[in-house]
Amino acid sequence: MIAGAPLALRADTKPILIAAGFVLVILAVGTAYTLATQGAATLLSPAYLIQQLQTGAFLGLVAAGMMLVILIGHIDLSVAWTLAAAAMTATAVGGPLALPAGLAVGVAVGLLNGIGVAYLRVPSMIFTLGVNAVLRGLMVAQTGGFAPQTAATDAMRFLGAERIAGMPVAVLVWAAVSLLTAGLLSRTAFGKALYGMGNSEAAAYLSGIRTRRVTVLAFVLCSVLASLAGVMLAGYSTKAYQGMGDAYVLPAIAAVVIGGTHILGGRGRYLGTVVGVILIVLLNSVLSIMQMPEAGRQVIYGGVIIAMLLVYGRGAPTGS
Amino acid sequence: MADAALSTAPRAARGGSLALRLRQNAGLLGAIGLFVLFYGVYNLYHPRGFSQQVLIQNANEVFTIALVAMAQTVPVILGGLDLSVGAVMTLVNCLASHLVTGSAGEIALGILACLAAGTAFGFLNGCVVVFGRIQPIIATLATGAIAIGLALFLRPKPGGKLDADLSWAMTNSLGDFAETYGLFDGGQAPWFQPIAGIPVPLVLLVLVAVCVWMPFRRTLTGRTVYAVGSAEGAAFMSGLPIARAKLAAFTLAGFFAGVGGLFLAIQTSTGNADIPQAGAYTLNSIAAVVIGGTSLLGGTGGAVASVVGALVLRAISFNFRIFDIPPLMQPLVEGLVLLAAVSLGALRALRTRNRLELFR
Amino acid sequence: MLDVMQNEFAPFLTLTGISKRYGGVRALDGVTFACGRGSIHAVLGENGAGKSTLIKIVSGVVQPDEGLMRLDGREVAFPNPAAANRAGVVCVFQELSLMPDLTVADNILAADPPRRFGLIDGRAQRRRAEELLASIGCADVDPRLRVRDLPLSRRQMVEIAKALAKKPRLLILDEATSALTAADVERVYAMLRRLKADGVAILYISHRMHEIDALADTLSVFRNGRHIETFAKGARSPDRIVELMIGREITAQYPPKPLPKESVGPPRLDVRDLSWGERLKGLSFSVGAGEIVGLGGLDGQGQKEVLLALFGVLKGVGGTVTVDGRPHRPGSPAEAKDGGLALIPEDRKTEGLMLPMSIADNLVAASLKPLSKGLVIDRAKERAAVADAVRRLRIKIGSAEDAVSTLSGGNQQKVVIAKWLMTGPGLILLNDPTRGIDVGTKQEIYRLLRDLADGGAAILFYSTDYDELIGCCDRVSVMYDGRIVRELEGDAITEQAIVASALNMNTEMTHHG
Amino acid sequence: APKTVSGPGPDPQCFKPWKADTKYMQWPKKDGPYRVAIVNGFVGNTWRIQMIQTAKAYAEQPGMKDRIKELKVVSTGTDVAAQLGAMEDFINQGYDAIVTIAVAPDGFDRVIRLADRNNVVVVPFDNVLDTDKVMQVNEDQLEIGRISARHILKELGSKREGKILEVRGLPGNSVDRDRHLGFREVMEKEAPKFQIIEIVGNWDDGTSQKATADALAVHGRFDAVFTQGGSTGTVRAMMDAKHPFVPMAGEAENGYRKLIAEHAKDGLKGLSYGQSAGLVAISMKAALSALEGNPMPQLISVPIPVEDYTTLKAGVNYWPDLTDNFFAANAFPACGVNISAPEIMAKDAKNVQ
Ligand SMILES: Nc1ncnc2c1ncn2[C@@H]1O[C@H](COP(=O)(O)OP(=O)(O)OP(=O)(O)O)[C@@H](O)[C@H]1O
Ligand SMILES: Nc1ncnc2c1ncn2[C@@H]1O[C@H](COP(=O)(O)OP(=O)(O)OP(=O)(O)O)[C@@H](O)[C@H]1O
Ligand SMILES: O[C@@H]1[C@@H](O)[C@H](O)OC[C@H]1O
Ligand SMILES: [Mg+2]
Ligand SMILES: [Mg+2]
Repeated sequence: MIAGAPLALRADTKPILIAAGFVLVILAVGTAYTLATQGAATLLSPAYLIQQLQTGAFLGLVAAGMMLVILIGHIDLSVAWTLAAAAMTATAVGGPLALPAGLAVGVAVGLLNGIGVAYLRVPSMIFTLGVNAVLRGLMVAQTGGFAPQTAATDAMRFLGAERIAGMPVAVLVWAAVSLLTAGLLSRTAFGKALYGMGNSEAAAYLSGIRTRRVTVLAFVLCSVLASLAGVMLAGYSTKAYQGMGDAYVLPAIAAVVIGGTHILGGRGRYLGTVVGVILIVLLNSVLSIMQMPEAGRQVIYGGVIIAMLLVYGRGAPTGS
Repeated sequence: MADAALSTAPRAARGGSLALRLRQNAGLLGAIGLFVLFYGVYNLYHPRGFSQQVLIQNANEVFTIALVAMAQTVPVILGGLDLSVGAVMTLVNCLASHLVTGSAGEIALGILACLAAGTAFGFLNGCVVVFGRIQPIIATLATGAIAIGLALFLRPKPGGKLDADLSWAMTNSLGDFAETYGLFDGGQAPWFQPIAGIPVPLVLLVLVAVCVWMPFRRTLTGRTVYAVGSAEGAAFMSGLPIARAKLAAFTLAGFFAGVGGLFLAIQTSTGNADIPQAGAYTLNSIAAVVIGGTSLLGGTGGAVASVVGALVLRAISFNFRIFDIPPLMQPLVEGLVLLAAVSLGALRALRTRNRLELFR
Repeated sequence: MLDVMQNEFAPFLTLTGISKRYGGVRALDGVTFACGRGSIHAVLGENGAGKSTLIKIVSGVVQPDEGLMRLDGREVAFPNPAAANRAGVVCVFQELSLMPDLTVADNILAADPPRRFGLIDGRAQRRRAEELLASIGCADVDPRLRVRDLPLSRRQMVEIAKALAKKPRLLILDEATSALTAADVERVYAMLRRLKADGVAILYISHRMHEIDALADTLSVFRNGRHIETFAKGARSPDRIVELMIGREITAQYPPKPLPKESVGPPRLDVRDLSWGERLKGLSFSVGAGEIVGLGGLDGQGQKEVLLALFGVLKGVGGTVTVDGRPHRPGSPAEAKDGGLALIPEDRKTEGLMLPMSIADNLVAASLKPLSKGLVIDRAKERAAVADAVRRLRIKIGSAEDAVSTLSGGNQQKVVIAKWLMTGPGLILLNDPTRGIDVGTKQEIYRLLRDLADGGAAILFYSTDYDELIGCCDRVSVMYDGRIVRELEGDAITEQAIVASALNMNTEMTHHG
Repeated sequence: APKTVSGPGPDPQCFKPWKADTKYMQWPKKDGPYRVAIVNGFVGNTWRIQMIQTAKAYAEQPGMKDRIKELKVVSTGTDVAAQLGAMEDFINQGYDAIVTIAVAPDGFDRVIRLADRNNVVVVPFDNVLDTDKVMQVNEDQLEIGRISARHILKELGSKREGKILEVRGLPGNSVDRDRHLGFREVMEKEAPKFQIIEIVGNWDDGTSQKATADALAVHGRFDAVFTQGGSTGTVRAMMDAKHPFVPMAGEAENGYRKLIAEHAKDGLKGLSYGQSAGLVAISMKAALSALEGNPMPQLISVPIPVEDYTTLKAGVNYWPDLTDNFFAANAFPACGVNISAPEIMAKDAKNVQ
């Protein structure tokens, strides 16, 4: 879709605006709460907001990759353990090779996923689930067998936890990845191929698009971004640990969809994913600030997603 | 109009009804093969293999995942995915831990209430999808969170106590069931003996499949579920009751998930709003559906096939109790076997000689 | 108003002042129209004239913005197709409405299968489906097969059987025969005439003038969403009808063929012993630069597979193929494209277009690489290419940013063709490219093909429409059962010859029943 | 089935009854060597891996090796049906004892009934069951909460007002519940004026760190912190937010102990309690003792290994050169369980920085 065209813009900008509106509502509710309980609008302080961006950066990276895969009508359920495996490998290797080793895990997993989905044509939902199980098995085996080092290196610390001029490096990385992703989607043949395949893989294939290569590349990018998030998260937490990716899969999918990307592929803008990530991070944070018990959190979390999709889902009948 | 050709005898091409059926159900056959392999090996090497005890134990551990897999199947045939099945199972599990106690009457009412709750939640899912026009996968991602939230309200921590007789009777053989409730001369009636050894959960599983799923499949609504999954636009143009089918599909999913949750409560006598467990059931249900040969794109497959898929999943892990695999290698081996099992479908892709046929 | 209604009965269906707009497009504009019982009423108009919109309104798929609809004298409004079916209005849609994963029988009796105790009676259903199929001379289709496994032409027959199952009082066929071969069309004619005799009202939409000629009692012409005129068959000359439809006169439907070349240069495409499983059994043929070679024969004799094999879609293809003297063994359409090939596929909806995407995106889908500078797409070049394509093929669009799905069928087809012309192909493979295209556009496409050929392209052209093979092609290879059974050239390309070879009869016995 | 008998049993140092009135159980004596199965729940954290490695190492030790014919370990995930199935399977296979970490505190009635019928000794530990029908091994989780509260109050001196952060474990779990209850019990009695802010850390570092960071951003300052698993993450979040070090109680992760050792002088007056993965060894030992026909306490209390900033000793109860994320407390010399954490978690020299 050529950005800047009035019609196309209107159709896929609406969800982004609505999501942004919800972000404001969440901030307002949270602020009302802190005003009432502490007499201060803590949520509006730059420190808090920057902290949220810092937390959001990891989810943002995962969601960016997930979006590429969702656009071609697939899904990657292996990001949880791709993230963890990359982090654990990076810390185990240590030294200057830590980062490349972590990212290499991403490349390897992405290739495996891509080959399974594009060449063997196993449904991505299930193939990546299997790969996730394998990665988990590998990490359990390696933790038990070799007792690897789990401390983050300085480079990982720098990317994950440090700041440049008050801005967390992780946020800067996220911003850079975002710019690249947005450009990739709107300005390159690869981006167009993603949208095309999401709408009709057969038509894209018969148009001479190398659909299998595109699929593999999308999965590789997704895994690499997940592994980048993994090594940075390990830097942020100073260490790698099992299960560090669990909290990123469903939220990443939710962020992508909340931002207006169609879950079955073919439609959506990258900006929406960024807004979706911010929304989810803020929502979680505000609920935890409000000391909402887990039960209430879950209900509200689900309720907000439904409410949002209801607001912009109406009027666009599914199917037909 | 046109009667001339009414009695044209079916031609030779028509023969081979069985062959046709086999061809159209290749995925299911593969799953059955896998199950026979894994379960056969397990029983062969088990010191008490092919015995009633082992069968009962297996039936118990298979029932809930089988039901959740059945639940997943219906929305999948519709062309959607229900990410809330595990959560609904959990919700009903927690509800049952409050309701299924007391006098026989109270227990019966409690069971009904649990089934109704699962069904109702499924219906709500359907409403969100149909009237809210939200893609099923994301709608149920959200309603699943709500279901877990409600489950946590009901059981902030695990607990409750279901009727002990019921637990015992439902998780053993028909003979034990009859003995517990004094039926058929306490299970001693001669005519009863041939079936007395069958595990109750197995009987239940068959009952649900035969009394609920199979008839549903042959209703117009059931067929519409398949039609929508195959081509929603065409189904609409054909004048099929689409909204009704979607509502029914999710409602049925809620019902099946509810049966699963109820059984889990009976089996464990308690309720537990365990979030990771709910997630694991949902993901396993999808794996079971795929292994059973149902396409995630919708339009084909069936709930019985998914039961076989669930059996395969379980039978894989049975073998870890028999063979000496280093404990920390087990997750890896399990992952690899799972990956291999789901990749079996790839054989079709590799055999396909017209690549256009892959795009579906 | 209802100027010429030569029916002794009061009209069965009347529309008064019906309008429908899609965004800025007026698909129908104050249409007033009627059709009577026991008659076949043809609806004519160029692509995008509003024919499909009209019948979608009549059959409850979309609702009119204004206007009144009466059926059998009573005012009606159909909220959905099911309601229309209940009132006896049944439609065979231009875009098929079959469920590919269901069996033929399930499809035919989808909406109202025979039931016992509320459950579908599979056996009764199969019997009923067999009867219906037999009634349109299609008894060779096994009702237990999945529709997915049938060729397009069989699917269209199933679709017709499905319409019959609903016991229509008003039957609408919207280009329902576009993929059928002559023999099937004959059977459908017979069926329609029987229905007509039974008093069924029939609306018939087709771009094939000879079908209209053979069938229709009354003709109505639409243009630009307006009802232009209704008249009895024979009241207007064919040329006049075409003029009414497209607003201009068509002099020659087909561009003149060049004289056969004296010295035959090396062929652009040379195929030796092409084979693929059971479907292609060793074909040899060649296409020279500047030549249009037709592939004829009954549908499903392997013509489609020839095109797919050449385009790199099929695995395990045997034989040798050379393009411009170089061996050609594409492993994918991408590689075929790199070799200068283009394929206009069979089904534009699933194979040709990415329907929800914009017209522009679809047009450039095969040319992304040449339109890029480095990794980045050159916007200006892209826009220019799109504008050029729209102009060149006269695609009727509002904005190039609209979804391609909003175009009429014919214009969608033009988008597919334009997409491939943009790649500047030297060898063009066409799979029934004028299916559903109006006479005016067809003429443009024929001329375009001839121009491309004159410019040095080689064209391999499969069509189910014999007229067009005869009118367009320099040579025609007729296929039967995976083989080429006859090559016709020059004046030898006649309908008789094609039909005879298609049925694999000796030319000597061309006089068939 | 076991009989209820009266104590005392063997080796009271090791098999210490929970309370004075804890009942004793006795199984019919069987001849060894025995087949022992360990049915773990999930394998999702280092603690569980450490536990499995300890079990394997322990079974190889002299005095154990000849008494155990076969040791089988399976992990069933968080799925209760699978765990029940595995236990029942081992009963059917004729195993003599099943040592288990239950995925839920209830729901094992049927398996217990079957085990009793077949004279199989079932020993839940760590995440134990809310029942007195089996022999169980654990540390006193309520007491862990109480010790933590007392430590914090002691370090706060006379301060009895302000805000305290409580980082909880996996919701709905009995270990989490009991530690919380013990903590609150003391706080309410001794210092009711403190406002306690509760967040969920899921027993893992990442989650604890994120939740703590959020709480710090909103609440600004805390006077003390009580954290369950994920302690290292909790402290890291405070350091990242430049929050001053305050008195604290947390678990026994090596990383946490390293931080205490390093920053105690800056105010990180930390206490570190150990839920030991070595519990598995005691449970195995108890199971064998029961099989040999000894009367055993129904609930065996294992002492809580507690250290604080004054008692930490490099190379003894924490290891500055080793990775952060193993649990430092592992051995129970009183029980003859002498497998130290570094021995099983960092046996490879390469892992020492
Ligand atoms: N869903 C839609 N959204 C927007 N415009 C539409 C839509 N459907 C049809 N149109 C427009 O309405 C007009 C009439 O289209 P219609 O499909 O009725 O033409 P038609 O006469 O059937 O043409 P053809 O012979 O090509 O099938 C066209 O300009 C078309 O672009
Ligand atoms: N989507 C697809 N589905 C099935 N087969 C495909 C698909 N795309 C490509 N192929 C086949 O895969 C093979 C290679 O295709 P393609 O060149 O597109 O990708 P590639 O092999 O990764 O690239 P290359 O080999 O040129 O580096 C060919 O046999 C092609 O026909
Ligand atoms: O007891 C807990 C144990 O079950 C878990 O695995 O790790 C943290 C411990 O506190
Ligand atoms: Mg039309
Ligand atoms: Mg290639």
